[in-house]
Amino acid sequence: MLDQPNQERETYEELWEARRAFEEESKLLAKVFNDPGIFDLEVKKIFAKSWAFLAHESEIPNPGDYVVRRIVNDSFIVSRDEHGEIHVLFNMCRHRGMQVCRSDVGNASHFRCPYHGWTYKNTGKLNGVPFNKEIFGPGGINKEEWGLTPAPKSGIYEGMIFACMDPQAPSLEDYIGEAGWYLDFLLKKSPAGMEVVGAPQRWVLPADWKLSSENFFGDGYHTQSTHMSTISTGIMRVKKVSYLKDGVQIRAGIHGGGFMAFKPGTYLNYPRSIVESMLDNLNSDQVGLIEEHSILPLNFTIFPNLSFLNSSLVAEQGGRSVPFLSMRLWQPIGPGKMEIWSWCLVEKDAPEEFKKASSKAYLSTFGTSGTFEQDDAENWRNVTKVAAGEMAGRHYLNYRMGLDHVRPLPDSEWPGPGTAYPKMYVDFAQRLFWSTYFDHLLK
Amino acid sequence: MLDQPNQERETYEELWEARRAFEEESKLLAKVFNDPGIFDLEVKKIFAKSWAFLAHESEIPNPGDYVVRRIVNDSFIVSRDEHGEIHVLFNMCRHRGMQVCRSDVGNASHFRCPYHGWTYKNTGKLNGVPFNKEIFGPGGINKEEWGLTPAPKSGIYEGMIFACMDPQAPSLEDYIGEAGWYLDFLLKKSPAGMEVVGAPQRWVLPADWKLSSENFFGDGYHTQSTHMSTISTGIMRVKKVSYLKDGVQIRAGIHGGGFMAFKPGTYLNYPRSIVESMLDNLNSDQVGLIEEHSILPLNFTIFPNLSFLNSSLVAEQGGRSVPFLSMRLWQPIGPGKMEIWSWCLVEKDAPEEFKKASSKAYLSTFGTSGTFEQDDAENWRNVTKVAAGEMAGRHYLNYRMGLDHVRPLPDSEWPGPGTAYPKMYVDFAQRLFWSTYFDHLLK
Amino acid sequence: MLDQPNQERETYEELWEARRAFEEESKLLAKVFNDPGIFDLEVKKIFAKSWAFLAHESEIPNPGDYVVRRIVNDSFIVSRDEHGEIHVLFNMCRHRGMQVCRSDVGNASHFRCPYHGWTYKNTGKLNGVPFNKEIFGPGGINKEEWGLTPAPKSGIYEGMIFACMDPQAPSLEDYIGEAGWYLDFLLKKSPAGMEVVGAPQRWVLPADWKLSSENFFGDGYHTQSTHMSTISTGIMRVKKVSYLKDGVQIRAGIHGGGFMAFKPGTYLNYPRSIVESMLDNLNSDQVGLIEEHSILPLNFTIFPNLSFLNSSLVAEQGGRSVPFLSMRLWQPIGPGKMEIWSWCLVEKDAPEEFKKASSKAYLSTFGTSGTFEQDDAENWRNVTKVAAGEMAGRHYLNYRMGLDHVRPLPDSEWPGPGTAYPKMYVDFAQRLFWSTYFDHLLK
Amino acid sequence: MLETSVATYWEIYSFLMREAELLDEGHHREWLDLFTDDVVYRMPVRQTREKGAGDGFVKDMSHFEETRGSLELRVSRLETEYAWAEDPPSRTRHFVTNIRVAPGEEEDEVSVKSNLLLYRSQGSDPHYDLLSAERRDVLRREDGQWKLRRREILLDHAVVTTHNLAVFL
Amino acid sequence: MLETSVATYWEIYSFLMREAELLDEGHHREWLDLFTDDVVYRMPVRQTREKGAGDGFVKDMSHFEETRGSLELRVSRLETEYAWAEDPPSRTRHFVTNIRVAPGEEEDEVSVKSNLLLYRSQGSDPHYDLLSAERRDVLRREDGQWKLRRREILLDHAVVTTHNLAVFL
Amino acid sequence: MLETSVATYWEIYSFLMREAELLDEGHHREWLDLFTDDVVYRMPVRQTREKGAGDGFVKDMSHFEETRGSLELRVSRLETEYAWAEDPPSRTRHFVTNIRVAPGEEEDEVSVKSNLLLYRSQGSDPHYDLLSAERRDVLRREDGQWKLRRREILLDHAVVTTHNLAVFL
Ligand code: FES
Ligand code: FES
Ligand code: FES
Ligand SMILES: [Fe+3]
Ligand SMILES: [Fe+3]
Ligand SMILES: [Fe+3]
Repeated sequence: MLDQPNQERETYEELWEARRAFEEESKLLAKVFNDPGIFDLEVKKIFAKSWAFLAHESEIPNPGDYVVRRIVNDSFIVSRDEHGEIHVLFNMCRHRGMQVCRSDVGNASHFRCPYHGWTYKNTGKLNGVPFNKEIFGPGGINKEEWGLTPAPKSGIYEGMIFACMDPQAPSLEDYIGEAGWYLDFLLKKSPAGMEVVGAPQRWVLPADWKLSSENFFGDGYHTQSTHMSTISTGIMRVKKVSYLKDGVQIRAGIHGGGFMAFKPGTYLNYPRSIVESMLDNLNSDQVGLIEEHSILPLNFTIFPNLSFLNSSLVAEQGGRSVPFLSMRLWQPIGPGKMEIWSWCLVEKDAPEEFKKASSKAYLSTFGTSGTFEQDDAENWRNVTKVAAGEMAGRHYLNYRMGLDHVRPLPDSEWPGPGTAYPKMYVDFAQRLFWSTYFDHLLK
Repeated sequence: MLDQPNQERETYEELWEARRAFEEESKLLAKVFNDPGIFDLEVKKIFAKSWAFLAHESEIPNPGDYVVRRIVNDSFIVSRDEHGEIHVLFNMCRHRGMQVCRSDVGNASHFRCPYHGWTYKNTGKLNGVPFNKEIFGPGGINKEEWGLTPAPKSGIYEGMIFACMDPQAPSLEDYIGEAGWYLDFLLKKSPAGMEVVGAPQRWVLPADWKLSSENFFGDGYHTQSTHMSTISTGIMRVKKVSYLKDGVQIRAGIHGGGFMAFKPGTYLNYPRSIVESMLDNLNSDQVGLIEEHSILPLNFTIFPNLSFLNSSLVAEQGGRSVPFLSMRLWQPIGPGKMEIWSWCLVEKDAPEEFKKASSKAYLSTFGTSGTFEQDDAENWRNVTKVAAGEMAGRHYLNYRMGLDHVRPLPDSEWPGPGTAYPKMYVDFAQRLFWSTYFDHLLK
Repeated sequence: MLDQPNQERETYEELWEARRAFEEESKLLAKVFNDPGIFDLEVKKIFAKSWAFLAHESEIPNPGDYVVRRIVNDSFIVSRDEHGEIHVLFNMCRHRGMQVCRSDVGNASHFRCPYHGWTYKNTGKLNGVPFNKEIFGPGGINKEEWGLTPAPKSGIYEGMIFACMDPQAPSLEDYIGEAGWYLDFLLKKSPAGMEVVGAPQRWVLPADWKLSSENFFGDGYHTQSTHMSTISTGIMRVKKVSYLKDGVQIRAGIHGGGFMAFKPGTYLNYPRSIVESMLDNLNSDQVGLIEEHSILPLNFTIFPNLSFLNSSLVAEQGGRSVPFLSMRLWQPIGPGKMEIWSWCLVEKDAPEEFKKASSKAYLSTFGTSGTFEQDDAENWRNVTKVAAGEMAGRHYLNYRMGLDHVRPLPDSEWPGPGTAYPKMYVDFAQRLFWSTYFDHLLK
Repeated sequence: MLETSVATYWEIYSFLMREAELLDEGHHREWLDLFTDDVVYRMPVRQTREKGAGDGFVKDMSHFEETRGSLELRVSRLETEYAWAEDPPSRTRHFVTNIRVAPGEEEDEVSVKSNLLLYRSQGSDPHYDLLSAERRDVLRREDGQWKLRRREILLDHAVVTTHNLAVFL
Repeated sequence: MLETSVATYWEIYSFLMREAELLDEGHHREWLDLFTDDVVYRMPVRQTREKGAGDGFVKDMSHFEETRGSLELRVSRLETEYAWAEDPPSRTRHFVTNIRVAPGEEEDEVSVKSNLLLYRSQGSDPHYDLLSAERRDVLRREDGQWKLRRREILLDHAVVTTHNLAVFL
Repeated sequence: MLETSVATYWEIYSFLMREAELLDEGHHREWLDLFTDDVVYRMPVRQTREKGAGDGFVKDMSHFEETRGSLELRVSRLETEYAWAEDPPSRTRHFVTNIRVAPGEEEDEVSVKSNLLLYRSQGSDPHYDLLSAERRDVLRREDGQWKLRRREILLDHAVVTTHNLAVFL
């Protein structure tokens, strides 16, 4: 009976072999996109270990403001206390486990648990316990000990609030690492910083989170086919379908992204005030890329599942391109299933009409109803569907683009950290994603 | 590869540690409320081993009457034969496994299986086999051998029909044990016994069965917060929100419950006839509690998931409190999901108008649309939801109420069996529930 | 901790014991009809190893025609190339795994993958790779190597296109083996061969695939009860409810079926032209059975889940019986759940009005709305439901019909291959199904 | 339906549309104003029974068995700040179709049947509940206004498929 | 819709409401009385096809392809005590909306489109099925009575998502 | 509803029925013709909030925030052969119920509320999506024709439960 089945052992051995095949032969086992056993491992080995984005500071601007966010299945309250300090609190009562806060957003100095009425300050401190002395004895309960549990780790990077469930994890700064230099382009076009427009769009997509993450790591190649309709209808104003071919692909630590060229002087049609503050606010190396090479980051992804998109697109028949920045979280909710959270961000000090136009450009092209997002999602949900069977356990995908003939830019030609490749139609960033993925899963 | 994952081993080890933490530190691992692996164990180690309530005799008063009931996923026919004897039969045809009876309730002397037409008496005896000799040979099939399978064990306690899937289980009487003395208050207010009003209400709740069971074991504390709305609107007629604080909590064998005080002489507003038969029918110790201490059992739970509630509440704006008895089964149907079955019982010989008023008081406050039940359910489904993630695997809940300063009543002060505590805002009964739970799971 | 649970080991041991009980005591453990662990094994040990029916040649008559079909969760394109040759291609792009073809049926010389625009010939050959040289270097990708993956094995039997995911599997001819002699009756009534009428009906049934397979292996016995309504209303024109009792049951290799008698000279009311071609086209042994014994195959099943039904039934109040042939695939889609695909086939050269009448007779009695199918499905979904619990793990079903008193026909009395039994109310064919089933599962 | 005039139908239609709107917008107090003082509002428990044994509705037990007084008490509770089960509130949508109007037993009454599909979602997970029922109403004209005199909600379920009936149908 | 008068619409509406009620109450025999003798009642099989290739309805295979005679035979079967699949019966609710009435091809006919959402539950587990379809009917006036002359049920599914079509749409 | 005449109601009903039909049949271009040039078409994002904090609709972010120009651009895209997400197309069914018509703010306008249940299936797996919403429309009469001047789609979901909004509500 030695040959008796053991699904977990099989999954594990398959993953070891899949990693070898990827590292040695640059081919990826399709099964990773839809397998319950692998999903369970991802939750434990990746999402319980990595820094996860929760909210942007501008979503809770005032004392008492809070939002409730998730890491996979874990609910956290992200609150701003009366002193303006931000707290990330596991949203489960310490008494009998009731979900303390059941709304997505609001303003409260205290949270009252409905079950037995315990109240907590928005700092998490246990504040009130009905009949405390009568139930716990003369001394009452030790309120210091029984406050809401803070996230094992939390931190803020450029207004972005993150948490991590692994107490041993590196600091947020170290985690972002070299990616920071590139995020600057997205988040520091103005010294005033960014703000979220309204609230995130949220929707459910029956697709694996890794498909969207790797796409936003570096899949410039898909635009000439997946997004053909946006080119032919002038939503994306470009001369040729291969407009992204000659971008730059980036590997920075365990994160990755890409640069796209813009028509010199146009700066994606950003308003003059933003262009000025951008050139002013970024360092000389960064400005060098903009001014001398007319390129700006188009896409960037912080491992595992937080992506950025900074593009300039047309929302109105015959209108002009308007730039926007979208931040999206590919929140897994089950094998082959995710809940997408997509935010639109604008510079706090941008002109009001620009903010409106920018968010309109965003929602027309990305997000729930976006003309780009629709076709991306169509790919991702169908890859996921066809990866569910037996054949996917033997089917290997091709990750060799650029491998044999594209070389990284020498440091002399690239001022930024990490590694830059003078093409966008390559797999270097995606390969980084998968190497990192296997490292985590099989650690 | 020794570190390869083994979910079942992990679950098992987590449970051993959870038990230790509970017994030694009085804290409960939140994860037990929503975990597929733990749920599978519960089905095998608890529900396949314990006595399960199926139906009340009064639901099948006449020869031929039957109801179809379940223990988790197992369907049983509970029938009364022509001699008035009750049978509990696994509802699967012995031939090819068809569900013999597909309705919830009815009257039949025989059950005919649609697939091949075998017929069984309502005693389970195989009665007819079409073409018997032609298919099984001259002798035909041995009908004695091939009747419907009776539940491994079944029994009746005070009109309540139970079954158990473990042939080694103790007798029903031994299983109820000391709890019987307390059930008397609920079921023997009249020598005529109880009857079910109409039929049970049934609904699906995405919550773990243990939350409701432990709540009905002894959570008097939640009433001052969860049910505040019923106090403020006079559905519960009390002077102070802490009306339950000074009740009595009971541990009886592996079962538990609590007593609540009533205004001397009111007897929860039971009709005179019932009050008289109650004082008459119960023994002197029991009457002593009623007459000298003006207390009656409010809640009681037979492990694992059969609960009772005997309260007196207001249904009509400005109306008066009317007492009722509800019996409820917290039927698990999956991890973090249950189907609630809730019955209303009245004394067979109670005045008709009281029966009406009592069932109205019941359905206004408990059951599908009940003003109490709604808020209980809100707690339970949200605990369950927030217990689904990683954090719940490290999150411990507090079960220390009364632990340090409340002592059991000395036998001299308490006539009943088991242990009584002079408070309701304590965790002694709930602790009994959890100790029993871990004993079963890790046996 | 040696007694720690291991579900997979338990499942495996249960199956060994179940096999023993079946082989030695002719009783079947009911649990096999609804258990997630067993289902996973079936997918791996049966559906990934056996020949699976995909489509009929007549569904893709012209060059470029294709249909998309599944084996459990694996999607395959079945295409006819410009030379009329048929290809079975795994429907997943070799690049990044997109489902290449997302429609059920159509005509195309090429398939274009939307994600990055790779195109494949309908032979599977990789045809176009946008920017091939720029992404893969001067040589471009090796197109021979990166075409769509053909099914490990595929083949055509009498117009029926099969595939198998096990490269080591025997040839399709060997797999069909002795069953071929019986399929002739169904598929060769005319030298012109068969054609599908329109397209298959498809619907979802919460029932286990094995119930319908074993039923179509040989359950003649159920007709006198399950289908009583069709007898009493004259949909099935027979003198007595036991019309199938004295049929013939067949075991042929790992496949099985049964013969039913027809009124001499009526030939199920087939049109004269078909009767003639049938007598002409079949061999003398086959014709002998028809002419001398007036029997024709009613039901036949190719292991594991492809069944045939050739009956003659009434569609119109007061109308006459019209013969039809249905082919059905019991496609598993999860534990206790299947998607039924049901085709109606007619002789290519049959009179047009007969084709109409035949398909009308079919859809009135079988398929989605069929008066027979409805009651079959009712049995199967309820067996499945009641098999989900604990009791089914101890509940054994009876497979002893005919075992003690019915002997196979001597070769002298039966011209066909395999073994024939002079009764239909017996379990010999079903027993073959289950022996084969356990052989696969525990191999 | 032809037993009554289009005009009457139109009035009843308007009444039911307004009623559904009040419920979906959470105006329970105003909703009560649509009832007569002697309103009977009930939803009997249903069981699965053999075809021969009728529709399975139970005479003696209901999910709702309401008078004006008990409905008012329910609404009062919902108006407190402690009605946790409905805070955050359910998002309901009453899809009212197949309205059939016939003369009532009383001179000033009409009897109205309608089909109700109730969509309910609460909180932010993608799950939603659907309840399907036929409603049998009696409306009475009281000083020029139609009022709900009686409502019987006949669920198409044996097991209620939502976590509670804190919402009205 | 404006091609016909409100009066005609009202008659058709009443007809469809009564028809749905008969089905939901299991009065199949009376339901048959609503048909002409030459009624055509069909539900074609549907496949998923590329946009350019049309709506995917199959010419030669249907889920229903009924005449009066075959409908009567189906109803007769349902009336026996052996129609296991519908005993205990399904609980159905026909939600008929978006009724659109236009003149028919024949003088005495109207052509009617409607949307149908069919809710179905059976037995006592919480599961239910929903079928969505457009129905294209032709009604003919026969001695003062509207009768169903033709019905085409155009499902919005490629795979039928209920365990059988023992119920009518 | 009684604030407007049956006649007006009938016109609006006809308008909404035709609109739904155009959408369900994929005639997006004709659908655009039903709009005024200054149409405002929006679907605000919704969040779960405490009862006291209102209905949770977000002022500054929407799922749709359309003008005629942006709707035309969306339709143009759907008309290309590269609109992969809708090829094979979704099978949608717009169930429009609870239509309530009231006078508009402008002389030549009416304000219309309706309930919408959108059924959507795509491809051949049995899965389907349901979206539930109230629509608040303003229709304006332009040279004898009603046109859609404004539409606000108020979803009953916080999280959109379909894979994209490539379809219109
Ligand atoms: S669970 Fe929060 S107060 Fe008890
Ligand atoms: S399964 Fe019951 S008679 Fe055969
Ligand atoms: S996935 Fe098919 S072309 Fe890239
Ligand atoms: Fe994209
Ligand atoms: Fe309570
Ligand atoms: Fe059959």
